[in-house]
Amino acid sequence: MTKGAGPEPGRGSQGEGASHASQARERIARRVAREFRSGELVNLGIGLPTQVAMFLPPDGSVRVHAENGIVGMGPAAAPGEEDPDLIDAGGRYVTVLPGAAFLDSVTSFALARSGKVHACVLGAFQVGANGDLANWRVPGRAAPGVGGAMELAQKVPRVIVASLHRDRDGDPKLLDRCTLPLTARGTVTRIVTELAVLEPADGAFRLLEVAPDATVDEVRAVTGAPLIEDEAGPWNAYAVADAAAPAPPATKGADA
Amino acid sequence: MTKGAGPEPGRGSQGEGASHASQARERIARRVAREFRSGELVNLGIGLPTQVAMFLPPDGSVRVHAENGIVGMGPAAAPGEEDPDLIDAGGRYVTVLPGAAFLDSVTSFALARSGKVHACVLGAFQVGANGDLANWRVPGRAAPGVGGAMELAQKVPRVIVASLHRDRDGDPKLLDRCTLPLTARGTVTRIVTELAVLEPADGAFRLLEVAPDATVDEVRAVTGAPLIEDEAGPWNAYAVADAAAPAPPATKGADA
Amino acid sequence: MSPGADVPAHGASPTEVAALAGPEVVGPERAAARAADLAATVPGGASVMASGFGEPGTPFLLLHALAEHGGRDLTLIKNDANEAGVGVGRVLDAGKVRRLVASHVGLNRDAVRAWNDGTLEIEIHPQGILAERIRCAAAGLPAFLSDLDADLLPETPEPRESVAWRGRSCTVEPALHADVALIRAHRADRFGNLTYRASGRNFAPVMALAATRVWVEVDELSREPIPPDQVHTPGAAIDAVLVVPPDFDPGSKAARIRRGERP
Amino acid sequence: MSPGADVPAHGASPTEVAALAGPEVVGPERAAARAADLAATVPGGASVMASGFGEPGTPFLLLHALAEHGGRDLTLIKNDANEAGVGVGRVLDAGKVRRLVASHVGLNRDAVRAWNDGTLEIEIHPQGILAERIRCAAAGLPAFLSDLDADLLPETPEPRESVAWRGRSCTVEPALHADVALIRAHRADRFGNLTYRASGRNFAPVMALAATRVWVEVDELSREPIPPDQVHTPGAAIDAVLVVPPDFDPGSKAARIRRGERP
Repeated sequence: MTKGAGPEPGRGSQGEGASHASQARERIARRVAREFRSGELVNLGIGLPTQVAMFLPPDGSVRVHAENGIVGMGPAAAPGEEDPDLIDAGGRYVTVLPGAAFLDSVTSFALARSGKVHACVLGAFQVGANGDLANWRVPGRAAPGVGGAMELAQKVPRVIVASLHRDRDGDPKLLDRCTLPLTARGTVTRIVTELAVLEPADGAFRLLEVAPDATVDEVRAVTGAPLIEDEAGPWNAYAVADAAAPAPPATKGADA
Repeated sequence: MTKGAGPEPGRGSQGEGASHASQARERIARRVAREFRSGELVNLGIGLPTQVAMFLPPDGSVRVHAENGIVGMGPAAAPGEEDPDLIDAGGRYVTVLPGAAFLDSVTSFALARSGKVHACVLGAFQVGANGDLANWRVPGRAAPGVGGAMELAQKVPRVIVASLHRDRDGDPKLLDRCTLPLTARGTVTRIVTELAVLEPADGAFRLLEVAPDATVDEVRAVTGAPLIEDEAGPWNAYAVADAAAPAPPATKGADA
Repeated sequence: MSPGADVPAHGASPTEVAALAGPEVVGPERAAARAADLAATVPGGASVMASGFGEPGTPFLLLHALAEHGGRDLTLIKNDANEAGVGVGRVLDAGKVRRLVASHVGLNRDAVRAWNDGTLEIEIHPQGILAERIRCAAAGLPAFLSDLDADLLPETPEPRESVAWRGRSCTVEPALHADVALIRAHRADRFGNLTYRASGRNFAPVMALAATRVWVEVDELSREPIPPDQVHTPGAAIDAVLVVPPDFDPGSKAARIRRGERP
Repeated sequence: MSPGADVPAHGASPTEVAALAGPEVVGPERAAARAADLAATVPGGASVMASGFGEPGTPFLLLHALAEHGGRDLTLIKNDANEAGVGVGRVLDAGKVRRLVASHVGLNRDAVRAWNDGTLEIEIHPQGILAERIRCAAAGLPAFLSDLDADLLPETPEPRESVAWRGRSCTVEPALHADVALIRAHRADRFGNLTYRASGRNFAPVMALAATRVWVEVDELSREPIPPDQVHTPGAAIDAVLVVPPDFDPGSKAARIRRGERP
């Protein structure tokens, strides 16, 4: 799994590496889902972060915010059950859970900017050991726009990066400093990859957890900045939620 | 009627002058009610301007905006029919007409500031021949605050002053320049008193209409700035609405 | 599914979910006691905003609890001062307010007198500017520019700031945030979703997003979740819901109307 | 009266009042023709804003009429560019847009290509800033201050303005007004009052107050007035209501879903 690094979030996977990448993503999504307490409101970005919804507590106690105006978003709509007026920020047809509310765009971003959205989960091209995040633009490639990423990455109290550890070329995504255009400076609070859970710590990454089939050496080898290792524990050691989340609330809706 | 000028708007009237003042006010309210076209949205201030609502077309075609969050306000609630959640900006218990909408305060003032409220009717302590309005504070007296008057007087496209021609001391309210603290500069578009309809015209008041029982000389005598008289016509000559408005839609509600 | 229908909720039962994801919900029998407990957590020097324009939308239960149990030297933010002795008036009478931020206090003779006597500091803003400043905090923005005539604005204890922008002079109106917001709504569900009624809406939707802690008192608690298209304020913003006891009488005109008396 | 009840309307019959006070209302049989007539009044060089986030809330009937009958060199303001060939995509294909103001256009390959080719000018703003700039116009305010990191913002054709305020650098984000707003709502009544449905609400409520002329297309026309507490956008802001014909097919995924096909 640490060899052929999967594609970037949201690009889909191909060929031989697909099942590895798919397992890697599921591990990341499951682990990120344990970053939240009951009653918290969490924004999930497009791509891999979207998969986190499948592993949130089935009791709906962690509320999902979609920037296009939903509080209390549920799983994806089952085929044939799509509501043409109800999508998430990535354009997927979704459902809502009991107690949901629909908002206009300004109110949705008001929640995101004023601290009422407690955490967001975003993909990354690169993360700096200073907490910088680059996830919206690669010079020389068609840049489709920034969407809501800057507000979320800059203003939400906890910014959790959910990403494969390396990019499609096998290069580290976790670096001393990002080289791509930034989305936010110094705001990343946690990084979950298929190999490790880490946090930016002033020029290094503090290693918090190492995945069951990985070693500290492996993590160090694919990380582009120094590691602080003395607080590292096993997988889920720093999880906030007490228990791993079981299956999604309704499998018929979870076609992702 | 031109002798003992009535009290200022909203103060109530007393003693011998009461019926004169009351008639004067009704005349003003009836005339102001003819300033509006079907489909227009009109804010009515506290005091005398509130009475205008009684003389608007009974078909509800002129919509009344209340700054505390009502579009489509109706007449005052009949005694015993008050809804404790439904007041106008002056604290009167009111009703709503078909097609009404309730708004929060920011949306209510958004309508007022963005031109969606077509006209407002305000009382005045003084009006300047340059279009200035003073209606919120008298130095040396307890100033209760400005409420929504500044937004309305400064931002609504048509600012109509509904006021007795002179103050309680018999002094002119229409002056070269206001001497009291201003609510707005240069925004008054029309003035309706019990004697005349006028508009500020660059240092003078253009006389548009003279009341049936008044003369141009009388108006000139109680106006503190030059009059431009060459376009003066009879009462209602410049009214926008075609016909005088009949009685209010439901007399049981009109207890004002 | 049909686009005309209400959007149905997916999965678990509303009651189970609300118990885990929603705010504290307190029924009418315990509401007064809980309001007292909450008010006792408001420290001296705190800033408190309260919804309402006149009586409609005023959280009388919470304000009266604040008058009795809250800290002193409060900065109290409300459109008006209610009338003497009720709502904001009660908190003023208790001597707990250092500064009242409002647009108009003319209906409360005690407030006007205290202001003139110099025993109460009152900061007056045009009503729409006051509302927008609170909304600015709700939106997580630092400030907005206003083109109301700077020379005419009411004087404030701290001088207003001006900037020249595109050839005109604008005031910089900063976001107005509070430590606690006291809100009145008509109905809540167990998720804290709120609807307001008639002219009782006024300042509540913006205040509900503009404070660190947000407590709401309601006429009714809905057993079923409020349909998501009809929610006025999302429950994600709300920390506690108190159902006002039907016999609570703050001395308001509304209470007299409800008893069938003249307001 | 009981404070729990809906607020009853006073006086005349709704239909009589609406005919006099409400906007133009056009039924489904005449909606397409009227959309064409309205679009033909949009002159070259005009600014037009359209609601919608992706498909939900997109006024396809009005946008397709604009593509066919509107003027050229438009400034088109919409969160995204829809997908190739539909909605905003149709207007782009017709060569009528000089500049598209959006937050993200990645789902429309034609828009991305035209942007890279230099045949289309695209101005990108963070989504919440775009929404707030439109709201700022809706609120009749000149500008607001944003504390998003100025060094990181997407480059814009006109450079952004910055001010130092209270020790931090803020950008000045000006109100974004348009000559015409094209809005999609779920339901209208004859007064032009609107409700939106699900994630179709998005930019419509602010756009409805931010343009000189405002036209709305709806799924349904309600015979009865929408209850005043449930109105999302007051009819006072609306100039024309068009009821979308049930068989109108803009080539959207929504139309496919409504036909029982896969989106």
